[in-house]
Amino acid sequence: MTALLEVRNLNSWYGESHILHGVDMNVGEGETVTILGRNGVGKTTTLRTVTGIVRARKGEIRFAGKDMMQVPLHRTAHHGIGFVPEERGIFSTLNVLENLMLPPEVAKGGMTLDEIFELFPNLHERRNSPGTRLSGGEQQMLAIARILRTGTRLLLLDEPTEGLAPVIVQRIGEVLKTLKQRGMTVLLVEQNFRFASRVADRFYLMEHGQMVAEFKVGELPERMDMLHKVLGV
Amino acid sequence: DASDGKVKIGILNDQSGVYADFGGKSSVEAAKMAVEDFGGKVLGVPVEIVDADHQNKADIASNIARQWFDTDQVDAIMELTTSSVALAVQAIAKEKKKIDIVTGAATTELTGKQCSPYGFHWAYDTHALAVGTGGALVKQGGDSWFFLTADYAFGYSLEQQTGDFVKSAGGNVVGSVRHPLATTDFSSFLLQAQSSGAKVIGLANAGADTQNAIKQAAEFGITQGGQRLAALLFTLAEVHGLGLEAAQGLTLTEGFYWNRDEESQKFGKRFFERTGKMPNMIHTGTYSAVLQYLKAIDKAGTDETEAVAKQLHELPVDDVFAKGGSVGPNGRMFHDMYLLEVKKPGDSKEPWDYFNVLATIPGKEAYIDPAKSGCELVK
Amino acid sequence: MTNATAHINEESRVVLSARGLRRDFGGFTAVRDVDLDVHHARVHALIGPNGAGKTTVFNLLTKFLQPSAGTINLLGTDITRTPPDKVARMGLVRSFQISAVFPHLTVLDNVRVALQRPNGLAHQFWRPLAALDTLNERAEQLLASVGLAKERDIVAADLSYGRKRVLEIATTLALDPKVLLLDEPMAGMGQEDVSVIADLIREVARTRAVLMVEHNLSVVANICHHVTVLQRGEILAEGNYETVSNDPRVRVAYMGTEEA
Amino acid sequence: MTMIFGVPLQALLGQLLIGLINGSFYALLSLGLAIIFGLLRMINFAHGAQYMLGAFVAYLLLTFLGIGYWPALILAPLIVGILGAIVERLFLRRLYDLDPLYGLLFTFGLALTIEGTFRYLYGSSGQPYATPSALSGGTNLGFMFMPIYRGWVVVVSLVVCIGTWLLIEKTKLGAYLRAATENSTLVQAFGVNVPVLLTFTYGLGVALAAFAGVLAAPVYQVSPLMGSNIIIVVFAVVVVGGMGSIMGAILTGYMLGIAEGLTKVFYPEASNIVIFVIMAIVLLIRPAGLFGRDA
Amino acid sequence: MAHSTTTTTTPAPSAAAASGTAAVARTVLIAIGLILLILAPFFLYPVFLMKILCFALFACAFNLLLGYTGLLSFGHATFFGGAAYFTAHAVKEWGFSPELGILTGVLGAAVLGLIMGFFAIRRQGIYFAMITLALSQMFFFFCLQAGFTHGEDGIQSVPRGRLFGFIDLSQSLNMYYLVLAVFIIGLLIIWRFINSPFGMILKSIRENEARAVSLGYSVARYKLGAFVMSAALAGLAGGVKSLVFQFATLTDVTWQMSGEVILMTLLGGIGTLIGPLVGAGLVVTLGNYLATTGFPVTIITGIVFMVCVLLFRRGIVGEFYASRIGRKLGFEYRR
Ligand SMILES: Nc1ncnc2c1ncn2[C@@H]1O[C@H](COP(=O)(O)OP(=O)(O)OP(=O)(O)O)[C@@H](O)[C@H]1O
Ligand SMILES: Nc1ncnc2c1ncn2[C@@H]1O[C@H](COP(=O)(O)OP(=O)(O)OP(=O)(O)O)[C@@H](O)[C@H]1O
Ligand SMILES: [Mg+2]
Ligand SMILES: [Mg+2]
Repeated sequence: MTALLEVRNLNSWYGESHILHGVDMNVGEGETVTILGRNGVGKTTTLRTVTGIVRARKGEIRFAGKDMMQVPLHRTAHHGIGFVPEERGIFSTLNVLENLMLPPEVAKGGMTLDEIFELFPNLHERRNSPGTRLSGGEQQMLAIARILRTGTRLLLLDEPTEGLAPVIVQRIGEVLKTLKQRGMTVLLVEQNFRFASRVADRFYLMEHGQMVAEFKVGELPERMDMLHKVLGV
Repeated sequence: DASDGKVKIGILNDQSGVYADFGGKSSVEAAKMAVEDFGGKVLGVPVEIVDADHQNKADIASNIARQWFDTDQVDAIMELTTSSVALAVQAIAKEKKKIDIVTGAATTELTGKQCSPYGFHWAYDTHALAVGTGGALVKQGGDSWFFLTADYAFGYSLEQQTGDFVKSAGGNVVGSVRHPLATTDFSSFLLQAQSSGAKVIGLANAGADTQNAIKQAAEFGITQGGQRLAALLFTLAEVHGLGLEAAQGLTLTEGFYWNRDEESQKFGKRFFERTGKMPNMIHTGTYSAVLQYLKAIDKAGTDETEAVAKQLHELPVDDVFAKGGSVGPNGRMFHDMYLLEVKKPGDSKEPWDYFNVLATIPGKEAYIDPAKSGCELVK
Repeated sequence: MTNATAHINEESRVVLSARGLRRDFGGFTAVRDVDLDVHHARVHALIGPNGAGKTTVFNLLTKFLQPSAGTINLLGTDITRTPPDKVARMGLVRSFQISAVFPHLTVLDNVRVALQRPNGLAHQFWRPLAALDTLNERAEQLLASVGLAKERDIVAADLSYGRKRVLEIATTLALDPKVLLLDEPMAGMGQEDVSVIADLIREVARTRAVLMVEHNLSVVANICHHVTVLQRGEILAEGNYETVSNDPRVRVAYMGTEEA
Repeated sequence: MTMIFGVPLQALLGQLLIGLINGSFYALLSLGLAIIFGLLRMINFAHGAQYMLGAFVAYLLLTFLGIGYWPALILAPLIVGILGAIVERLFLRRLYDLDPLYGLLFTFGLALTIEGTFRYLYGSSGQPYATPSALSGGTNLGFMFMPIYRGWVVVVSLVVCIGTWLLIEKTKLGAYLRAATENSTLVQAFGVNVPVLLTFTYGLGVALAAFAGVLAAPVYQVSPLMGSNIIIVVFAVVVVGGMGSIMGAILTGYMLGIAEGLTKVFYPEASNIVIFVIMAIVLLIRPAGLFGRDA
Repeated sequence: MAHSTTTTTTPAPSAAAASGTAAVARTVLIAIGLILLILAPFFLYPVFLMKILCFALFACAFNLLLGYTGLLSFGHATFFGGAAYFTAHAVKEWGFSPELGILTGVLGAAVLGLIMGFFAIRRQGIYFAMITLALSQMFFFFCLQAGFTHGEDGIQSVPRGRLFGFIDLSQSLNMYYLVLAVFIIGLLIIWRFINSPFGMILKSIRENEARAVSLGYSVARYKLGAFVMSAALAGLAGGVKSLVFQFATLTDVTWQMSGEVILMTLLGGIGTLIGPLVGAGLVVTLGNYLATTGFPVTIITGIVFMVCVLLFRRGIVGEFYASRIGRKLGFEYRR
């Protein structure tokens, strides 16, 4: 499998605090990869650095072979990286439809509105209400759907299940499986281990701003001890 | 002889604020012209002009005044735009026994309750403006008045004094409306003035307020409708800013007009060459004040305050600004004032040719009789 | 679950109750006809799908929002029209869905600020700061009880997320509240902190009433004596965890097919 | 004649109309202020100075290049807007991450500098600017003499206000603007060049102020100080209207203009504080303002 | 887990010893400052110095609000200029003694503070700034129209009188030491105020208002308290100023004056105790200096404002505190 995203020795800072201390990681085309880790180890920061929201000062980010280190934030999307933040970022002054239509299309092959509404019937039903009037789960669906329309190649999802009702978590799991069948590449950050283990192909375990372990879904049983120690699951 | 080897005159006025055009830097030029015309020296010592921008703040002005008197050997301070500044500095000058000659401020208090034996008021005051515009205009047929008055003490006193002269000259005041300071839109008030049917609309306000009122009066066709506008405190500088198109037909009172006779024209041209504008009564008043001060020193043979003040009170004033002027015991300088009307754009023959002189008001009529001024120096 | 039942029998005094609670936002009704009874010495969970109105109910109970209709009664007093700070002084204290500490104060100062008012040291602008040292003993006790003693001089901003939540609970306890409202205390928390906080809540609830919003069903199952399920602003079901979790309507609306 | 509170109905109608004209300026200015605040989270204290700049640029175009009112109506806002955009690019953008108070203080300094400079160069008594000949004169409406230029001001300001509202509420650009207000990083991550958008917005807000300035030039004296007092009134308008709604800013502008106009009839002495009084009352009843969302 | 990501400054082992010498150094600095202030009138112009001290106290009062509660008032001229009017009127028209006159000014300013605060503290941030600005503009119009202020003339020739009946204040030096004493007392009051239990609550409100409410503090009252305190101290400065200059004029109630005090604070260092003194000294000196150069003050003021905001937001004293020497002396700048 060719690596769609390659990250080497990535270092990031927030002001004066050094957060990422040399992150190494690959995500192959069509793969679903999950980063696990305790609070504050830098998972979100990793995604934000890949997107370009946080500027890395050292290291290498290659996407589809291209060097992304110097690409300004508003250009990364055009290369095919779509980011869904932890707090979802639904715009309250825009209605559902406007929210959906907001990100510019960056490549052909994005989903059409019809396809999106087929995948998320709730959104169709509420297409005219203001974005933040949706329930938390619907907002999460909207956040994912919004990116799918742009034809993005890599989807970065930050804790899509946080604070969601169990029933919604299940829905989102199903959606991720559907996307996978369509060949979408996903990099996921998740605290909810149960959920992650159902959707991911491969895992990274993060500690202190570095990846400390990597394993495939098949190796999970033998890794449980370590995970228990680090994550308490 | 001069105490410290030179005579120093301070011009303290607003050089960057709302009154900067009124006097400002150009007044400093006028003062310098006076020194040159006097010959640059008095009693054999050089005369020096210093100046400062008081930014319309009385505390800055009084700081500078004290410093000038105490450490910089300044002998007299002149111009002093804005009443609060003039009153504050006059109080300091009085305390320090130094001379001040006010040309920039309008308040009659300077030669009234707050008069000083060393303080003089030169170019104009609210009373003279009221007599000039109010009294004289009635004689020109403007016998019914409506006032647009700025809603504070200055406006009230202008309105009241003017109204009194209108009445004493046989006219009547049909109404008035008080507008807040810094009103931008005068149309409501102008409509009221228009419907009052008064022959004259008196603008008892100043600065930007007067300008906006005049400009909008033109827009509402007030003067075309046969009503006359009279601005109570307005000078050549503001007319220039407004443009003849908007200002035509306006009546006002000044103590000086450059295009009045040959002498004034000559002065005006010289002043224009140095400053790029024609002088108004403040500029010329400051010129006159400096000149008179030097004459007084010359006559007294010393720059010692008491002696100079005595001469200033006694010497007649005769220069381009004032013909046959005299100074009262309260420090008020009596000189003629002129009732002026702004020309139509077509009638103006050259740049800055703005006024027709409607009438001349003799100094004795224009200013308060010292005996009635409330000044305790008058016995 | 066994000791939970025991508690209920021992003491079932209602300390906080709401009747017919309603809140409209413009044309939208976020909460309607909610009746709620919170009992002394019990942990009461408020669960429900996202947007069901849980946080809104909290805001209404603590008077951060004014109800459009309904009444609220705290310890026998009607507080429907009482301002929020007064409500807090009466003994109803809340935590926030997003962590709420005073970030640039030290851990100790965070707790001392909470202690100032109950100890009458809140408005003395003429006394030196040293006057507050009398609170140190109590503050340190509180910190020790939640396991923050070692961090007492650290600035709160430097604490990790989980420790911040712990500090927040310590601050809340400093007021010695009669009723404690916790909004998703475990949200976004790593597994290892979850159990610490769960134990702490259980401990705290021995002597006071706790009402909490939580999506983590295993926590709800473990420490809550009573569960109210909210949906679309209305109460869908009520009872102990077992009853509620077996209710088919709750499963459809909230839990899905998963087991806790 | 019908009388209302001792004032003839006709006079009242006249005053209402006049109030509407004042309101036009308030609306244009508070609209610009609201747009800038909405997106940049910054109170543009230089708004008054930029309004003055609009009038002055029109005057300068006329005196030095002979460019008249009509082209100036487009050119002056464009020039001032571009100047604004440059200021945003060079300076304001460094302040976005800070407390919004710093933006306020910076633009306060900017206002002082602009006004000071013009006062230094052009004096304080201002410059003349004549009404364009096509719009001079007036018509008698029966109840009042209506200068044609004033009617034009009302009409054109309404058109511009509504146009701006449509631009922001109904277009894709507007959607970007609104979204960027809420979360600019995210919009940027979606591939929108938000920095350019911010520059554009500031330029637009400033251009609106300058547009109001050009409109004002024939009515008010073109003076370096013309914007320094109006800005405070416009602040009060904004507090009354409440931030967060473009339409709110526009409507409040017109409403308060009319309220002020009526005060001039019934109690002229209070006409300059009536807006502040209304502000105080609104604050008591609705702290978020008439159209503001709850903070 | 935080240790890898956030850099917590752990105190060095010798911190106690170092802070000991730093405390000595700071005491020495304060002593030198005091001696300079006591000796200053023998070298510099007393009225000029008094003006600086009055403005410095005014700026300190303003800073109490901005620096310690985070509220930017754009209407503080109301209290400063208002108190100047009250004091001047009380002393001149009612024949009050100077100390009673100043007290009148302070009380008047406090009442004005109560009224303005009542409306303004309902909103925060820039709204607060705009509301205070608008209300102070209202007060300006009041002063302009009210009879006792004498409009543009101002209240002139205010007698300085005798302090406590026997110290003749018309002597410059006597007046100077009164102003100095008032300034130091004002500073001590502020220092006590911010380092008190009340100040602690203020600090916590600034950090997290909602949390303070949930702990049972009526935030509005604390803010109002701080606002009134700040107004009263600004009034103290204004009252004294009217005695120093012997007049009270409209200038001190204009919104430009509110802007000036912000500039002083910003320039000196927001949230530092003596920053405002430095800022006031600079601004007053600059105003006086520029007056004779013919260069417009507003342009310079505006540029200083912009430069401060862009380049050194901590202000002069703040930058010093944050510098290496400042830190060595045990100062700390946090905002
Ligand atoms: N904007 C910021 N400024 C400064 N420090 C930050 C900022 N955002 C996060 N941090 C710090 O960076 C570290 C890593 O944060 P990050 O959000 O990447 O963690 P995470 O692994 O996503 O944690 P969580 O599971 O809680 O979301 C944390 O210590 C956090 O306190
Ligand atoms: N200030 C407000 N204005 C308008 N609508 C609001 C407001 N606050 C909340 N709502 C709406 O009320 C509903 C209930 O919101 P609430 O925050 O109480 O939900 P919740 O049950 O706490 O959800 P979650 O589990 O996601 O936190 C939501 O639809 C929300 O959009
Ligand atoms: Mg995260
Ligand atoms: Mg919630």
